Amino acid sequence: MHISEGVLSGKVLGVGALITIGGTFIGIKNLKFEDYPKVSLLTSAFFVASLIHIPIGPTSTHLVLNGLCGIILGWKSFPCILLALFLQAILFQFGGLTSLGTNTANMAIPAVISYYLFRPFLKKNYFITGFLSGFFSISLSCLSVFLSLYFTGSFFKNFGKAIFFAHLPIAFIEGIITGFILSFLSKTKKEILEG
Amino acid sequence: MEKIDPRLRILCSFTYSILVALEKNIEIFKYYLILPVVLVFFISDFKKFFKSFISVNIFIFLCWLFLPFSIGGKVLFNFLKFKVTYQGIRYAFLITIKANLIFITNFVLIFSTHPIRVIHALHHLYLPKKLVNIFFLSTRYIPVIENEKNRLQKAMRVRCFVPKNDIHTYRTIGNLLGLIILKSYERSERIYKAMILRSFSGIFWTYYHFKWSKKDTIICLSVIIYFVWIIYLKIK
Amino acid sequence: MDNISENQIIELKDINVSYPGTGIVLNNLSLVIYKGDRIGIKGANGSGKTTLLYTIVGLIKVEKGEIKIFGKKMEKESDFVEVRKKIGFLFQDSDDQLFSPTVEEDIAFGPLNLRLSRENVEERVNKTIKLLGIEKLKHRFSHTLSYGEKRVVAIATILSMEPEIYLLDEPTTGLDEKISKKIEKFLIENDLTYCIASHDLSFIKKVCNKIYILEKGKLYPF
Amino acid sequence: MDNISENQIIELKDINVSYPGTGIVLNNLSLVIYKGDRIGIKGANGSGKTTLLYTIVGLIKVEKGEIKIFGKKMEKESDFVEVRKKIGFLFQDSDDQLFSPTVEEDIAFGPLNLRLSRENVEERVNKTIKLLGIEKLKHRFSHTLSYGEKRVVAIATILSMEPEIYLLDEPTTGLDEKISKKIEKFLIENDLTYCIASHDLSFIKKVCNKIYILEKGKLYPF
Ligand SMILES: Nc1ncnc2c1ncn2[C@@H]1O[C@H](COP(=O)(O)OP(=O)(O)OP(=O)(O)O)[C@@H](O)[C@H]1O
Ligand SMILES: Nc1ncnc2c1ncn2[C@@H]1O[C@H](COP(=O)(O)OP(=O)(O)OP(=O)(O)O)[C@@H](O)[C@H]1O
Ligand SMILES: [Mg+2]
Ligand SMILES: [Mg+2]
Repeated sequence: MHISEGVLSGKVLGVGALITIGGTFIGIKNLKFEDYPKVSLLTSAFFVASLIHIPIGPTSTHLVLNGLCGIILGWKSFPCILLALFLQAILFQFGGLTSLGTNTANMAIPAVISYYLFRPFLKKNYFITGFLSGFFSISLSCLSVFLSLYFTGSFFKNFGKAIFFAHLPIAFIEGIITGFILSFLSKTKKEILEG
Repeated sequence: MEKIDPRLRILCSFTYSILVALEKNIEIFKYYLILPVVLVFFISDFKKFFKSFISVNIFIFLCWLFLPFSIGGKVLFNFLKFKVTYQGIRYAFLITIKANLIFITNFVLIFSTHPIRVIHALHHLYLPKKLVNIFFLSTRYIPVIENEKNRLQKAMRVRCFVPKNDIHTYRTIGNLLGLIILKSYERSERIYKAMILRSFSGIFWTYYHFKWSKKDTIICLSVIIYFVWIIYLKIK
Repeated sequence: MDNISENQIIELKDINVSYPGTGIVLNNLSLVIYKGDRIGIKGANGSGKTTLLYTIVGLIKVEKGEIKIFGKKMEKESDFVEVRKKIGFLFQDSDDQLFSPTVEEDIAFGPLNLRLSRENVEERVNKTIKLLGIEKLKHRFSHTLSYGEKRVVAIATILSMEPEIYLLDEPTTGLDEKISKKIEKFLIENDLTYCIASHDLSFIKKVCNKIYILEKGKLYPF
Repeated sequence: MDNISENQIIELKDINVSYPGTGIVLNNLSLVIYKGDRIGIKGANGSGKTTLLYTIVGLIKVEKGEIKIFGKKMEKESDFVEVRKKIGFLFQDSDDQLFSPTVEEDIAFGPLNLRLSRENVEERVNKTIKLLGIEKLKHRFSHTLSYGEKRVVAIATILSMEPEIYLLDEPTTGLDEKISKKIEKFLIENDLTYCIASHDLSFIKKVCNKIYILEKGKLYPF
């Protein structure tokens, strides 16, 4: 899901960077000093969560959890995902620094959409809303990755499609786990989801 | 490398990366090669380098599986049903070079520095204060939460939990992640309390300060000359 | 009369505190701490010791009752902000208190926020480190310390602020005798005011001159 | 001879363990635990008690030396997976051990992983709760418990697995006497095998029949 350095065209990199800068700006605009620990620690938590291996079929995968991130943090997902990807780029070389803007946008846009789309339904059923938001966000991120590649060159079409379909099972697992996380949080500490 | 001011290293690496990322002309790359070739001599941790090298090139490798067949043009040979074109190979090659040049430069100039110091340098490069504060705190607590996660996973292991493809596993992992988020949230509340109890008022005071040396000025000038030269070649 | 209230550092009057779900934890509790008092509070697990200390520094809102610190009535958050500078609070969980990268920076955090000069801060840091004998830990990353090591460092972070009153939540939990003794000595030999919540009766008996038991939301003299 | 090795539950032979950055923590350490042994390990903060217990259950890799559990040589993770079913491990920090939403679910987690039947699990949960007298906590959310309450629940989570040997890291830290006494009684009155790491010498003396001191990476008889 992380697009490497050197792949995308200048146009796509530029648009991605602009979206990320704008989103991050909106994300931190209303941040007060008492929010720092909360946003920071949740960011750390999402980063750490993405390190956990989940068995899927004979292999294992990592979670992205951008749907959950969106539901909890809203627009603050932008700085959160930006930092997570920044660290992944400088610590593990997943993705890259020039593509940081595009990669962040690809994951944070679905997060913000998920905030507006699913948060209102949270109280109806935590598990199902969680499942939908997890499944939806990953799928949308894949679509977004596909578009980033497609706008770089239409010859990326087949590659983009392959990425998209390879991620469908992952989106499914992501949905299930997001569902369980939300039902855990709804039982133990609702204010994280509602505050 | 650690002796060079991190601000300079970040700016240099960043400018270089952008130039390379935007470059379309494969002829010019021999000039771009100069900086990474110099930097290769500064690699100290080769094990880490090769590990990183592989993770960078996984995506590139996937590109190679598709691109040579996807671009129309002069057909070099047929592979099964697919036509491998000169343009396709050339494009995949271009991507590979770009990715690796940028990687080597970043690896030596940025990745060798502790993330906290990188963020500290970005702070001096006028990254918004609020963003810096969040970056600073979360980088600080990632190891703590990671340790917490590791201990929780250890505790699960000693209580005989073995991950499988079943709903018990997914529920348990969901609980684990939920708990990690919950604990981070509650810890953030306690940290906030602990901070205000120690008179925190919104400013992170730092002990560590960068020193710009004469050496930095020399390096800075030569790097600028190098970039200007490349841009000149490009325009010509 | 005047003199008494001048020496009165903390006064709680008939306070009530409760948690949603758990119910009432402190029930019409009153407590006065004078300058020079060495107070120990014992109580079973879950009796509300931590809650009581939180209440004093305004981290938990009271439902009823009055809190006066340094003779001033505490009413809103900003009242507490002022007085917290003079209160050293040790958390039961050390990790919450260690948020800087290295031990040294953590010990410097409080004094820096008090806007002391650089030399002054450095002096305090070194003094504290020497007092507790943790020179070896000075440049370690906080998160790699052992449980007990974290505890000592957490204590160091508040000693370096040189507060007028110490509120210590289980200061010796998980510490070995050598360090416990050091802290004991520090508490006894200096002219301090403190309030300690702890299970460790023998420790409390050694360092405190007034001991209370917290039971059913009220304090009883021991 | 045969009999001895049958009764031998755990055997560590000349093991070395070190952390990057901290250096060597356990140095050529050997330890044998027989069935029925009640072992106490005392040691200063940072001496490596926790590390030693981690090593026994395979949570930390040894650099050198041999670990035998129930007569079987432990070589890879899967060997440990098997034997962990029979080992009850109490973590020093109870928070690490409580990862289900409610206390009840947490106590059930171990038995569920042992693939016991539902009724069996329920029975064990209730038995454990009764034994420790924590009926009141049964439906509470683990994370809202007080420090000491968490400790008791953490102990409950391993009692419910009915292991053959208990490895307890500071079991009484932060507990009041009432609960300490209950645990003491449980340990003394049942026919158990355990190894306790603790600072609390008086507690160790009461419940252990072999006491070791951990110092400079080695164990010495007390
Ligand atoms: N955030 C919370 N929400 C609900 N109940 C709480 C919360 N924090 C504490 N409690 C409950 O309030 C009571 C008092 O808790 P407190 O932590 O003050 O006890 P304590 O005397 O410090 O215990 P210990 O010796 O175990 O630390 C306990 O019954 C606890 O379960
Ligand atoms: N993850 C780690 N990385 C580096 N060093 C570590 C790590 N964990 C522990 N150590 C170090 O190893 C030594 C032994 O630690 P350990 O936790 O085993 O001590 P302990 O005897 O349990 O101490 P305590 O009584 O404080 O719990 C300590 O010096 C500690 O700082
Ligand atoms: Mg307490
Ligand atoms: Mg320990």
